[in-house]
Amino acid sequence: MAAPKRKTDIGPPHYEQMLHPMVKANYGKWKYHEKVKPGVLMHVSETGDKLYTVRAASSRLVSIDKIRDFCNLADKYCDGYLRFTSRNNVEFMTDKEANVQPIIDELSKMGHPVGGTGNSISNIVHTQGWVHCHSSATDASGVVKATMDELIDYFTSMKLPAHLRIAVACCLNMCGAVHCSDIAILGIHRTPPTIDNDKLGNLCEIPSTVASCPKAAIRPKVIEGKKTVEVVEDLCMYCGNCYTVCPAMPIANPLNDGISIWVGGKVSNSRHAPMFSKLAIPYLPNNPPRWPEVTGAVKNIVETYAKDAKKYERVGEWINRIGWQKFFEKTGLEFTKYHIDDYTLASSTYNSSTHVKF
Amino acid sequence: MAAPKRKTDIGPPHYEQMLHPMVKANYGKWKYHEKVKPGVLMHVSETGDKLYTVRAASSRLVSIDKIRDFCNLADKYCDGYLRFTSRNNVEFMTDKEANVQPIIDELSKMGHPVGGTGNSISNIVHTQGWVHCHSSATDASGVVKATMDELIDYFTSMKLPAHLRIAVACCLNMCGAVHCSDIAILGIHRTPPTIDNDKLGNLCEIPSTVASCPKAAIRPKVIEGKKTVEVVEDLCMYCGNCYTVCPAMPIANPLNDGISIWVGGKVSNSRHAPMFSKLAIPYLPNNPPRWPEVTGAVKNIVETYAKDAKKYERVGEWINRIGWQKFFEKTGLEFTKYHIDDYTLASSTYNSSTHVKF
Amino acid sequence: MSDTPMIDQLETGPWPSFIKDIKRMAAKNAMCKDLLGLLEMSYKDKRTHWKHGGIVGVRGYGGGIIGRYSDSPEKFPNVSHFHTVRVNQPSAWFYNTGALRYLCDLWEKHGSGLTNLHGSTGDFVMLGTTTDQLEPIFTDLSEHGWDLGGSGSDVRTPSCCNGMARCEFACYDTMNLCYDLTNEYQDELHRPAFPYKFKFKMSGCPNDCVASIARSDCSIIGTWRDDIQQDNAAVTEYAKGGKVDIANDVVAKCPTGCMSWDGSKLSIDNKNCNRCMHCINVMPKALRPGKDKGAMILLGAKAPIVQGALLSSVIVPFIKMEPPYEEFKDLIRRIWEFWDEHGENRERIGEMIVRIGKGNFVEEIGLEPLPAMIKEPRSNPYIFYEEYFEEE
Amino acid sequence: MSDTPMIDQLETGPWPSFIKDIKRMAAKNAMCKDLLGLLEMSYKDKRTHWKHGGIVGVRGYGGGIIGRYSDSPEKFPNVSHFHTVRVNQPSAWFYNTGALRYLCDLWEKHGSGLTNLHGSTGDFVMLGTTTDQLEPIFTDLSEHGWDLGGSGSDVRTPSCCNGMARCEFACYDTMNLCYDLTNEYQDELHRPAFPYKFKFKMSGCPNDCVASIARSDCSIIGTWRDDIQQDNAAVTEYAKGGKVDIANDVVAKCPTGCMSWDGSKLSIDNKNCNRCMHCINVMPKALRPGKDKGAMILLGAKAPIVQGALLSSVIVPFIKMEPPYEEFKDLIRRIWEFWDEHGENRERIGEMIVRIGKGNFVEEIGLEPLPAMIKEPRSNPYIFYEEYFEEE
Ligand code: SRM
Ligand code: SRM
Ligand code: SRM
Ligand code: SRM
Ligand code: SF4
Ligand code: SF4
Ligand code: SF4
Ligand code: SF4
Ligand code: SF4
Ligand code: SF4
Ligand code: SF4
Ligand code: SF4
Repeated sequence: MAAPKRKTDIGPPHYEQMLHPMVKANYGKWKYHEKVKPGVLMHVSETGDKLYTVRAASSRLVSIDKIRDFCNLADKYCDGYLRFTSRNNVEFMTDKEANVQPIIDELSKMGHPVGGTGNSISNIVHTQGWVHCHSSATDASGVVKATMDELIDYFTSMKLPAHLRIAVACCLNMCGAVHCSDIAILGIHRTPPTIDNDKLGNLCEIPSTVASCPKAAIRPKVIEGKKTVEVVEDLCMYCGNCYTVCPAMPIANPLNDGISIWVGGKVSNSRHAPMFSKLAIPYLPNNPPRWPEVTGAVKNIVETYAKDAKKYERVGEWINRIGWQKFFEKTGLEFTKYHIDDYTLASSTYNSSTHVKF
Repeated sequence: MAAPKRKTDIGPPHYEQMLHPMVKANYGKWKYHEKVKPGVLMHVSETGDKLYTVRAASSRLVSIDKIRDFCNLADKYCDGYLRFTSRNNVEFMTDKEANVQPIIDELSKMGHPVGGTGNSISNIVHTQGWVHCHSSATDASGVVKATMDELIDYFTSMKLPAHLRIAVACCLNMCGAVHCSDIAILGIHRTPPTIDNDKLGNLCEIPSTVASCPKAAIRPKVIEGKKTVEVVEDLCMYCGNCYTVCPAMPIANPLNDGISIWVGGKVSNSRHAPMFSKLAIPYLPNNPPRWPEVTGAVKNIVETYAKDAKKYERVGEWINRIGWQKFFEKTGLEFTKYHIDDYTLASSTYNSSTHVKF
Repeated sequence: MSDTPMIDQLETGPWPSFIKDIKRMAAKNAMCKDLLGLLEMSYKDKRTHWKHGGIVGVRGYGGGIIGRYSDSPEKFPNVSHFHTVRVNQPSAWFYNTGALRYLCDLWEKHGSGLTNLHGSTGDFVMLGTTTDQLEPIFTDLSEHGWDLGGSGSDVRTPSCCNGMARCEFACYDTMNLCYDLTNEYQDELHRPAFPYKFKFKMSGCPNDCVASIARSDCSIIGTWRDDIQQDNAAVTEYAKGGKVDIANDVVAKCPTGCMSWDGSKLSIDNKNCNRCMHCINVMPKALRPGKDKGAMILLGAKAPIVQGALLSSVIVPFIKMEPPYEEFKDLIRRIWEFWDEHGENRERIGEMIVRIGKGNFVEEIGLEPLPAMIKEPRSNPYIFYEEYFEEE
Repeated sequence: MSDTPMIDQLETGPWPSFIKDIKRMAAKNAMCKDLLGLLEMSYKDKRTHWKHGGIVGVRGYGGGIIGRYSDSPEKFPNVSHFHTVRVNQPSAWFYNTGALRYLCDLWEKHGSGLTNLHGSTGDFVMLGTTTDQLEPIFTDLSEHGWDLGGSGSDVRTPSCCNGMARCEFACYDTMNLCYDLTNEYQDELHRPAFPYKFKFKMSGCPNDCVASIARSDCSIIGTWRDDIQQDNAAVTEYAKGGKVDIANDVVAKCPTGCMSWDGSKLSIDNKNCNRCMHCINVMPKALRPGKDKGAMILLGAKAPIVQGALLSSVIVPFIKMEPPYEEFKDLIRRIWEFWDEHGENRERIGEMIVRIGKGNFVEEIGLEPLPAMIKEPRSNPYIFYEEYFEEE
């Protein structure tokens, strides 16, 4: 079937061809590392070899011209090798300590601050937003840019008590790390989907549309002979899963879409087990292009944490120690009924003790 | 309606008439207490008054003749006052230190050991069992007697790391403290109810019988024109709630009824918040009159705890520190699939971390 | 050989024997004799020989009696009926011997002479009588100042710890409140009209000696708002005597880490204390609850049937608790009204709160949502936003 | 005045600007120009202008392309189609500049010239092209040794941390495993046939630098079974330099309390260590994972839609992880077979495990239930006893 020259199922290129010679030579032999300064790591091998890594910010949404700039830099200082991190930073590795400062200088000139190592705020894991996704309740790249412009000092230093990881997702699908981040910024819809009764029957399979709703809010209906569905609005909590399954149920609503803020999640097993992020602010308006309410809220949380937490306490560990009551007090955030869980595990989040601080 | 002499809704007698004069005089003025020795408390008032309390074991199921014996003792040493505790022990209070030893001696003669204070095993909170309840999967009083005969040393001493509270319930209704006890002994059914098709329609309301089942295992059915129900046996987890609602669905099964053991619950807010008991042993046979498997299992847990826990660590706090893996290792108890929760909050009990001990 | 070889084995051993007590009565009471026989049969058969209870009661009351019939009336005719009478105990189970002797005499005349001191809910439980005895028992009781407790879908007999009568930790008068509420709610206690049972339990402090947080729909637990009262001389006394290892047994066990001890001075950061009682428990002579005392109200505890066990959870973090308790009773009225209207049949209040959402519930009964009500905020994003903007 | 006053404001500030990058391309690419217009419109309208994606793809593949159409083709014709191509990245996102330049050149020819480096799942994401370009892109890619990643109900592009390439903590070779699995499962990756998506993520140690425990159906996380390797001289060095406050920053933060430090000697009770990595993280020169290395397998993480988010949970506490990884692949085969048979449509494996019970699942795929699989045993009594005695 496939034309003779068309190859399939070959998988990605082998990683070995992508490795700097010193990385290849010391593969599996690294002994320890030092965080030399913000954005610079030194890995020392059992062979005595030393590898320097310079980590720089990236907007993730990058043009091929920018990638070519990175390549030029890598060709100049890194024998033609570079990599990207799991948080979308770009890393330049060299076996020559003398290259470190020039790399930093050139990156700065290109507008790519160096940092994100150790007890810093690293790059924000994020998603498509208005740049590419039909589901989005907010933009992603723009929110990230606005937020990191405010937090840049924490990227280029290692002065926080611990790692602080921020994530942005533009809808409840949470394509990324929002559910387990120190601070998470989540685009939300706040109104039920509208229904395009004319198109629904053609575009969507009714049974799977009905089944898509976690709250059983969607029911089959016939209008003027046309098969469609209706939504019991009192049951809907705006998750948007119906829209994912059925294009004739758009849920975007410019007046009401916005952002919620979540805190205290983590992924690493270091000290405390991984934790989910918990609701801090149920709603902030979409206020492009710089979302001042959002960046202000995030900054407030970061600064309250920075002042109050003990060394090596992630945001969630800090809150566990002081308690949520004190978190709301210290940040000055309002506590509302929305903070009280009412989903499937709700009963396990109630305070079933007399432990209260006055 | 009511005959003239028949008074209703008068409530219980006022407690003041039940108080020893020294209790009444110092009501609300107590300053501190000392646990003088096992079973003996001294409460000191701001007025300088000292009240001695002697606490003795009781079988809870007591005859009026036994109560009269207690009254005689109270008349002799306690100015005619006595009380019972929230765990069904009996307490004799006196303002004369000299009375303490005679009270202890007489109680011992009556077969009522003195103890249950401080870091001891106090009386077992329990239920009706075969003595009075139609629901029971085991006896209660008999299991308590057999267990406390084995653990008596821990009642009459204060040598444990902390309070240890045991409860017995004879079915899943758990009339008592089983769900929050350091060690809990729970009577269980292990087979679906049988259905008396002849009587069901008369004795039970079909819709509420169907609704009673948490697993939706009960469905209406008509057999030979008679309205009845059927049970989808694969869904039934033997909770017995249908039998509570409908007498024509008896669930007792002598061959399979038995006992499960639960650990690590607590009620007080001291240090750790209250906790539920968790499954330790899914099934032990009913082996009256002395349930050796049950008493052996409880003793093993008590002794492992006594050896390993730190001071002021309740059973649940001890397990929290060492982890459930070590609990099973140290007690030698078998871990089975039954220990893994599969009910509504199951996902929150999975180990979603890499924290494992080898 | 004895007729009851199995249960006879429970007469030996150091723990008081209920079999001995039944036998003691069996000498003069035929019911007790037959009870021994029936129980022996259960021990042999490994099953209960009681049938599902029928509805029996006293005139004008819906609760207070548990009907019970055996499945072997031919063999043991004297326990073919064997109903339970729940007599409402006095606050915290204090008695004078006169009162107890009266109950014993009454029960000797009208029943088996067997009791539970006490039932798990708190009642003075009279164990085993026949239907015809119920009215005479009730009439006699009420003539002598006693009344029945609850059963069925009503307020159940409230109970409380010994509080101020014998405990220095009591932050409010549990025994008075228990007496007051029991009397206030006589109608609700005796005439089941709720969706399901409703239990009150009262503890004077967070040690919760009546297990109210685990076993009552409404848990009223004493606490304080200001600083722990500290007597430094007494601290030193504990430390010197070597009686208490303050560093390890007190400070290191403080769950909030809000204490410090430099070997001679104990400091408490009271703003971060969560009132767990541990330090006070270990050194009662040196530390005491604060002076601004009151109670915390928690709702919803219950056993596991049907949706899994629940503990009570905070609904009012602090309330002053003094007679006539108007503010509290007003809250209870609102809670019951809401439950009456929204509770399903056989749905405890705790289950209803979970079903409709604690946030909604709190709002509906007119309280502010507070962080103290929760362990942690929601982690799922499924928020029902109630306010939104409309196109102009 | 600019056509795009709002998004222009995102060109200033210290953080790299994606708008600058789009503008840079817009100079030579019409798609990028229209994208700016469309995006400005979104910023003004506060809503997306993308329509629900249609199904587009390359011949023989079911995944790898995300279809995307705008709702304003008249205004912005060059982004009326704007599909995404997910190119499977090399292990741990290492590149040589030649490889990257090749991808840039290809994308310059066939698409917008915009990328995500990288997508959240890990792909080299080419952002925006038209349907007619898909086949040419694929043919070119595959001729040059590249392939597409996953989308739809298939294996999604596996990803891994840099592991042994640049990290001393790696307990197995994440990059090799990632490459091996990706190739082993080419068919499952390219032709969606599962109930829903299935993601693999691989981290070399419990620090989990690819967030596998939160974001992958199957999380493979390195760990060790024996004792932490300890270099006492290096401990002293950390302590002496005053660089590390061992008592407070290491010992006091150990979650199991299994470490002690007397001012000169550090002791670890390895039997009680839960391998959290904290002490190793703080003093990497002094402490290292043990020598008996391997991985832990956890299953089930996912985002909240529909039943709430799940983290992966332990299914195999320890497994040796060496090529050709037969034992592991055998396990995956059993897991998929079971999911294929029992998973419902759009039900992730984690949701299925919760639905049917982890105990049942573990048994069905042929593993022993182990305490390591749970945080704590059940607290509800609703046990489905499978074995019982029958009347003889
Ligand atoms: C490069 C990267 C892996 C990769 O293959 O791309 C990486 C590399 C390292 N990680 Fe990481 N981590 C990387 C993402 C992560 C993530 C995932 C994430 O952020 O989404 C986590 C889990 C985050 C979480 O818990 O929410 C992560 C949690 C850690 C930790 C645990 C921190 C903690 O206390 O919780 C350490 C330990 C440490 O830093 O001491 C660690 C340590 C390290 C070390 C020191 C490992 C080593 O010896 O080389 C590396 C340098 C750390 C640094 O930046 O200071 N790495 N690390 C990732 C860099 C992302 C970035 O650009 O910022
Ligand atoms: C008499 C009684 C109250 C009553 O009104 O009947 C009572 C009385 C006292 N309790 Fe209690 N508690 C009584 C049931 C309870 C219960 C309820 C239960 O067991 O069902 C609890 C909660 C149990 C649990 O957490 O599972 C309880 C948890 C405590 C605690 C907290 C212990 C802990 O560390 O968790 C203390 C503090 C202490 O002992 O230092 C305490 C302390 C006390 C003190 C010291 C209070 C005082 O200053 O007088 C009293 C003597 C304690 C002793 O026995 O050593 N009391 N205490 C109850 C005696 C029951 C018995 O016969 O054994
Ligand atoms: C007598 C007593 C046990 C005892 O030996 O002390 C008792 C006995 C019965 N309880 Fe109970 N419960 C007793 C305290 C409790 C408690 C403990 C408490 O009140 O602190 C609980 C757990 C707390 C709670 O309320 O959830 C309790 C939870 C139940 C339940 C489960 C209710 C639930 O919502 O989960 C049932 C089933 C029902 O209501 O249908 C139940 C039902 C029953 C019935 C009426 C059986 C039935 O299915 O109809 C039992 C009658 C036995 C008999 O023949 O005498 N009993 N029951 C306790 C009442 C004595 C008293 O008045 O003082
Ligand atoms: C491109 C990407 C976001 C990004 O900006 O990086 C993405 C984009 C989309 N995701 Fe995602 N997901 C992406 C990683 C994720 C992740 C993170 C991960 O893989 O680590 C998650 C959370 C983890 C998980 O799998 O649960 C994620 C959870 C979802 C979900 C929710 C699935 C669930 O079971 O809860 C959906 C909804 C669905 O599957 O229908 C979804 C659906 C989508 C769709 C296809 C929209 C839809 O409803 O059909 C998005 C297409 C956007 C577009 O127009 O390009 N995406 N998605 C990521 C894939 C890039 C890549 O291949 O490298
Ligand atoms: S989070 Fe939602 S809106 Fe954003 S890329 Fe994923 S599916 Fe699209
Ligand atoms: S948005 Fe979610 S809750 Fe609302 S109708 Fe759609 S699927 Fe149901
Ligand atoms: S626990 Fe069950 S069997 Fe025992 S008294 Fe209560 S309802 Fe009856
Ligand atoms: S025993 Fe419980 S699960 Fe079984 S049929 Fe009866 S109510 Fe349902
Ligand atoms: S609950 Fe508190 S006040 Fe009441 S008896 Fe127990 S320790 Fe004393
Ligand atoms: S009451 Fe508890 S939390 Fe408060 S200081 Fe004492 S031990 Fe600490
Ligand atoms: S997960 Fe572990 S092995 Fe992999 S990069 Fe992070 S610290 Fe290194
Ligand atoms: S790895 Fe974690 S648990 Fe183990 S000794 Fe180090 S800090 Fe403690």
